[in-house]
Amino acid sequence: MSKLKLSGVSKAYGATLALRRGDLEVLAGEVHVLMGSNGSGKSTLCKIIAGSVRPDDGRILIDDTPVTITGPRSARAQGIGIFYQELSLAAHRTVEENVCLAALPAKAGLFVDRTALKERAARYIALFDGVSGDGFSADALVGNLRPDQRQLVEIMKALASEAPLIIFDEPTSALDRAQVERFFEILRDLKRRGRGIIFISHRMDEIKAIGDRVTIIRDGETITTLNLGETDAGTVIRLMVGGAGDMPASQSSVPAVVDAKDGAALTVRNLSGAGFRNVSFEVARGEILGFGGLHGQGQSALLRAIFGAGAVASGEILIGSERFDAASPRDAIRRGCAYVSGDRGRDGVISGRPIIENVTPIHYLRDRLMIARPSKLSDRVAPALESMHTKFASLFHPINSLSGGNQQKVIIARWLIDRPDVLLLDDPTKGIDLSAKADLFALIRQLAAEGLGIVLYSSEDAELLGNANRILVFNGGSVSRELIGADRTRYNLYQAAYEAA
Amino acid sequence: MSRITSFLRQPIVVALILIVLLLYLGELLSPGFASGAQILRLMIVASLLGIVAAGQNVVILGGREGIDLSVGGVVSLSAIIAGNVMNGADGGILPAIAACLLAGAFFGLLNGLGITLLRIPPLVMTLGMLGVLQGLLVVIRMGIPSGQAAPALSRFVTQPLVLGVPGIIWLWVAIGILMAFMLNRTVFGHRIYAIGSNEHAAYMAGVPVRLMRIALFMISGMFSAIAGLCLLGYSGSSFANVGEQYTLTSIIAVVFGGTSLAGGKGGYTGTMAGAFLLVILQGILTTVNIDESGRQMVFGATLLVLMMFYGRGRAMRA
Amino acid sequence: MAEIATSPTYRRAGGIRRLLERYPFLPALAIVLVLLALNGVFSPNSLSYRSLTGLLSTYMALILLAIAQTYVVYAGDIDLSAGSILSLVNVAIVVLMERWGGGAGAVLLALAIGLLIGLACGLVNGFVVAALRLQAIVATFATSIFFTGLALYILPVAGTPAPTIFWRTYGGRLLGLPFVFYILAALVVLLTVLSRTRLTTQLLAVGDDQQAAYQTGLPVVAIRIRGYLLCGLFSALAAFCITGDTASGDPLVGGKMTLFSVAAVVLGGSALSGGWGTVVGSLLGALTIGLISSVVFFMGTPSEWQNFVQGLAILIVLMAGVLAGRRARP
Amino acid sequence: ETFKIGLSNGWVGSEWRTQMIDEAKEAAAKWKDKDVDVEVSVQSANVDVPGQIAHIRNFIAEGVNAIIVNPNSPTAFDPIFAQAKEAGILVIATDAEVSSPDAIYVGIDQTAWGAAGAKWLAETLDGKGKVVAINGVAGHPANEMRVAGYKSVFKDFPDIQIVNEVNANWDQAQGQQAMQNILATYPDINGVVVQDGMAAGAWKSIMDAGKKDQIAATGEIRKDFIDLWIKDKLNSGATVNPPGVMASALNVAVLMLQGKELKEPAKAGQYGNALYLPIPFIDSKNVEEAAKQLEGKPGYYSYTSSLSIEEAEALFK
Ligand SMILES: Nc1ncnc2c1ncn2[C@@H]1O[C@H](COP(=O)(O)OP(=O)(O)OP(=O)(O)O)[C@@H](O)[C@H]1O
Ligand SMILES: Nc1ncnc2c1ncn2[C@@H]1O[C@H](COP(=O)(O)OP(=O)(O)OP(=O)(O)O)[C@@H](O)[C@H]1O
Ligand SMILES: [Mg+2]
Ligand SMILES: [Mg+2]
Repeated sequence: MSKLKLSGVSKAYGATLALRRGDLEVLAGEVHVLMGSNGSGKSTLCKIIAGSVRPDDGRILIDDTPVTITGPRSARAQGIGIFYQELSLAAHRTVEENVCLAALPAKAGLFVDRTALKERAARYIALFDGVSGDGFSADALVGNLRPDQRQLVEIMKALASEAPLIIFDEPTSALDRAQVERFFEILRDLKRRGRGIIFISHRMDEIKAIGDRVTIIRDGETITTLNLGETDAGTVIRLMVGGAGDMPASQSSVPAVVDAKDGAALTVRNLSGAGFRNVSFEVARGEILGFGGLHGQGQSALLRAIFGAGAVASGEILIGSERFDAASPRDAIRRGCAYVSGDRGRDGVISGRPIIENVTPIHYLRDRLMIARPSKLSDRVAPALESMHTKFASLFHPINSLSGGNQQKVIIARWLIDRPDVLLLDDPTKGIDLSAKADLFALIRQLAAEGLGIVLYSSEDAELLGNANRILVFNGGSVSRELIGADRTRYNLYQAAYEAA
Repeated sequence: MSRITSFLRQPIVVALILIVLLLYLGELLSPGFASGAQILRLMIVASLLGIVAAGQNVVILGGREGIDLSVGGVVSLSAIIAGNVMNGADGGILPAIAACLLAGAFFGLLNGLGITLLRIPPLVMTLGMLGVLQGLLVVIRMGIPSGQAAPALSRFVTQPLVLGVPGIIWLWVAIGILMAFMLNRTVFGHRIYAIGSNEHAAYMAGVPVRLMRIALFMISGMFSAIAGLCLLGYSGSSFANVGEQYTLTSIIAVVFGGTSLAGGKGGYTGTMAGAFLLVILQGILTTVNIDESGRQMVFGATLLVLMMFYGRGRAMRA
Repeated sequence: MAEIATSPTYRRAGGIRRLLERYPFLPALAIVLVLLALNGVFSPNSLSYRSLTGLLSTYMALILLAIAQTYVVYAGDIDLSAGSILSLVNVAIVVLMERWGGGAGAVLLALAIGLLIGLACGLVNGFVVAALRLQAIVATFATSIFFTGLALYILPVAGTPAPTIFWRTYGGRLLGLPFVFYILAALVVLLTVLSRTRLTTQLLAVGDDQQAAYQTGLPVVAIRIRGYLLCGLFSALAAFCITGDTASGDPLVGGKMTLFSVAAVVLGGSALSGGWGTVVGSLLGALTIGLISSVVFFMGTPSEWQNFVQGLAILIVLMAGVLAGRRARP
Repeated sequence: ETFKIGLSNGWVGSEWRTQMIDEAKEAAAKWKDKDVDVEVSVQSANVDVPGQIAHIRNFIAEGVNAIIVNPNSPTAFDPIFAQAKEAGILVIATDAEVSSPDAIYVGIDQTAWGAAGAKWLAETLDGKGKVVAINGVAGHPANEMRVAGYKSVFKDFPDIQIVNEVNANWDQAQGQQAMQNILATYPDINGVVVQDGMAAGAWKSIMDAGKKDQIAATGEIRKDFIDLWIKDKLNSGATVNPPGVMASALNVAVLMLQGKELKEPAKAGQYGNALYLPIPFIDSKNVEEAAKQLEGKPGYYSYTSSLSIEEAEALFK
């Protein structure tokens, strides 16, 4: 019996066809994985089911009866719960209020029943006992929580819907391993209880671990549905990218240690600041230095601090042999430092503006331009975008008309016009599909080969192991271990991340 | 077909169509309303509003709930300063311009500092500044005689200059061209949009966000100051509270021009049309012979109807 | 897992911060107390029981208007027509009371109709802002012009005395206590009840992130309209108080009060961007505005400087309110 | 003898108000010569009605002997004036009448003010022609009384037609804009009734349109306008609402505090509590004289008159 059945669902935003033909069948008691490259329409499909996007066409059946979903409320009423990729939390409300927000327990129909609310929320909060991290409590304000903790609240909120069908749109992107494990246990339990689950992730290992079947979407079209037990990663990826998709090259060879003979691009000595302490390292020209470890162990804070966007309490930073202490990103950019954040919505995308204006800000600054001549700028911008294989219709279309992955490529392209000396990558592939990742890492290696010093923080072990010449494992704000050469194994990485925890 | 509809949906086009319709309506209701001379006179009034709205426009484009409620106070202050500096003599015009710009920039700077350094929301900061300016006007008027506009300034504002068109309208057109160039073709303009649509991303891309925002409020102060100077030329002598009427109308002109109050979206060309539209509407209402209560109801309702054409928020379900 | 105690954003709330998080109106309370003390220093008489009662009855209207404003600000909206709603209800009830003879029954009936008018205005605002999605600042400015026109139509010129029974009750005493104290007590009860409703939580959630609230499944449009309805309702209550204090109808009486009500909300520590605030703070904010002008006078400020000093004081206190409010929230 | 008098000015938006307060302060200082110490305490702010009620409360708390108020509303002060009277304080309103039986009004009759200008205009136009009116703030009592005043006059001139009435909120620039719009659509008007505060603006539009010789319009009492009037030989007439009214009221207040009684109790006006002061009128015949009084004053200074102490004493028994 199928819980949910979609057929021929489509959605266009103006001229962009976000979803061409979405077909999907989710059974009771299965975890149904959606896979597709950036911009293939997965989130759109999910939002249509959850009622927050209005489809142009198509049929939706729940328990084999055709239904019309008029909005999130109506979707909830018909038994659909959802975890939103970009979360749906109220920052100034408490965790428990957020968990129960969709249906606040009522007294006399008018008042909030605080006792019932606390009880109900406690059930879901308890599910993540032990992995929810420091500072997490029922009455903490969500705005005070870390990104992974917020994602947990969103998960609890989705679970609290107690819906027969729950959608999880990239719920694990900010979680650490322990949290993911716990979440998967919960999913397995839900499965046992006959719930239908839609699950989206770009991480192959997670999909293998939890998925039953997978539906592959390419360019807004459902390609096929496969049994995960009967297929392998290679097949899935080939279907995703359509034809010529082999395993990304970056995963196949492990880079060697780089000689430091060209001199250091970036030197950090005894650096302490908000979120990290006493960190020292050196990045040689041409080297990719990896940062590993669990989430929130100071990696991002450190990168931001080097870039001038976070506070440094003590210690010193050198670019080349020059002392460098950037007071602001502006300062850092002038000195040849680049920073790409995985949180593009917050740190990267200038929404609503043309693609070209999203690429040029660094160029403006480095070249001290006053006047912006589109034709001249186009000549500089287009090659940078092409080197990333960015898909776009025109440089003058708004950046919002691109999918997430292509937006991220635009953000990276802005650093390629005027080459920096040091490139700081802060989990740059969050939410990016495999082929885009491959493009990106090929480029990163090329940049390294051209003599840049690169720091790469990634929450995915495979990315680190496949690209970094050396890996520093972070724990509690400082470096707990350095992995060089043959030490760079998944086992060592895992162990180093957890040893002090 | 869809090209035509999307062309027709542009705020500036909407505003221009509405302007023509309103002029036609005005001519129907009171013959003579749409005569060439009257349109020019309406444009003089519109240019005063439009110049204030130029400053309001950049502040709003700069985002983070950018809004400048102190414009009215700066206009009044500048009119008084200008009147006293020039005191009826043409030779005093240049010093008056300098003094006004300085005063406008100064209060813009104060606004900008409060908003960036103390991170006071612009609405609150500029509302408070309006109160301070109103108080300052009283103090100043007690201490100094209020002066006269220089004849040349009055001529510039009210008498034809080139091609039968008064100088202030040329000034307004020049400001319009300058603003269009600044917003579309300069790095500064692109940075305004950048901080307006995603302040943090702009910061991470090396845009000096604080300086920019302070600059925007200073620009707003300076445009208001220019408007105050022109207003002095328009009315001949300065008097208290001349600028009061511009505070909220300048915001409406910006909105009618298709600029979103959320920032990062819009431009000045639309605002010019919006200012003209608003002035025509007010003009029609003055010439139609109905009770003041009726006038206000019609004005309020018309504003609402016109707003339906512009910058309605996005539906939550796309 | 090792904890990273040094990270400021993820820091657990500490003592003062925790206190502010719970009672965000504490700074406003402190400011009110300081201003009261200053008033007392410069003019001991101004702290007399009689003066304080007077202060309360004069500023009760602004208090209610500030509270009205707070409910829309909760949801991230604003109402620039609150003062005109007050004027409209003021003239409507005064005219009705007079037309119906000014007896107790007439008064009550007129008050009921006044509440309905307030609600109707709130509905109009809610409709244009939430349902038609016009930008709140400009849309409510437009409705304020409309409401003022309506008030002028009902009562073209200020005048028309309110029935004696009405304003004598408001300004008088009941069981030995001034009537405004009962109003204050009733208000406190009403606000407490309202603060426990689902609507308050929902308004705040909408103010936090409208899209998120919608995606969560909250009926956002209906919630915002209810916010405006509450605003209309409290504006009508404010009109009752002003009618009680002035005993007459004046179609322009509320015009200047709107911006003061916004200022009061900010003084009370609420965030204009929505999602965070308290009505008690707004109550204290309204008192602050009243007390500042008294202090400026009692200090012996020369008359031509009074406006400036008052404007400056309000600006400074506004800044203080914002800064303190920010400390309290995430 | 020492008297403490509180002056409350609810609005600071015009120079006229500033001058009103100044003259009242000067009048208070003049009492020194008579060995009476008149201490004035001023509250001057841009406030709403509740704000001005708070002014009165502050005065009561301060323990003044008398309060003189230029009120923001005619009726809103009944309860608070009653309280002031209970506290033994003399309350006088000026410039705008109040309905309170506990206060008296000392000032000009705004209806007569409106009538005087209209009468001048009607006579200047020989009783016929098209006239427009530019009024102040709709709903404001002084405005409505002035409107009633000119209407009652024009009723007696059937050949005078009021083609339009607009409100420009006593704002000079708005008056100018209104006049400009009116001239465009009624090019053939003969006369304009415009209240002071806006007359200079209206005249500016008339002159810009080159119609100063075809149109007669009421004028203003500010020095800069009177200078213009003489220079450009405008066909104008200005009813005077002197800023000295508060000074007059202050003199009356002091005499009342001294326990003197009015010869004729204040019983005029719609509320039966008014003591009307004479209304001077300036037209082209005496405008030079008016200009003489204003010589050396700043441009915003208004032609003024007030009851001197002696003139005020003459009103008392
Ligand atoms: N708000 C929008 N306006 C215009 N186009 C949009 C909008 N949202 C999505 N799209 C278009 O729809 C397509 C699908 O977007 P969606 O976010 O569903 O993709 P996705 O599969 O989740 O990809 P990603 O992995 O990048 O998140 C994108 O290519 C984009 O061009
Ligand atoms: N006004 C402008 N608008 C847009 N881009 C510009 C502008 N001026 C310069 N650039 C950018 O700078 C690059 C180099 O500009 P230009 O053609 O002046 O180079 P050049 O004079 O040869 O180099 P250099 O700046 O080293 O002297 C151009 O390719 C263009 O991207
Ligand atoms: Mg997605
Ligand atoms: Mg996506």
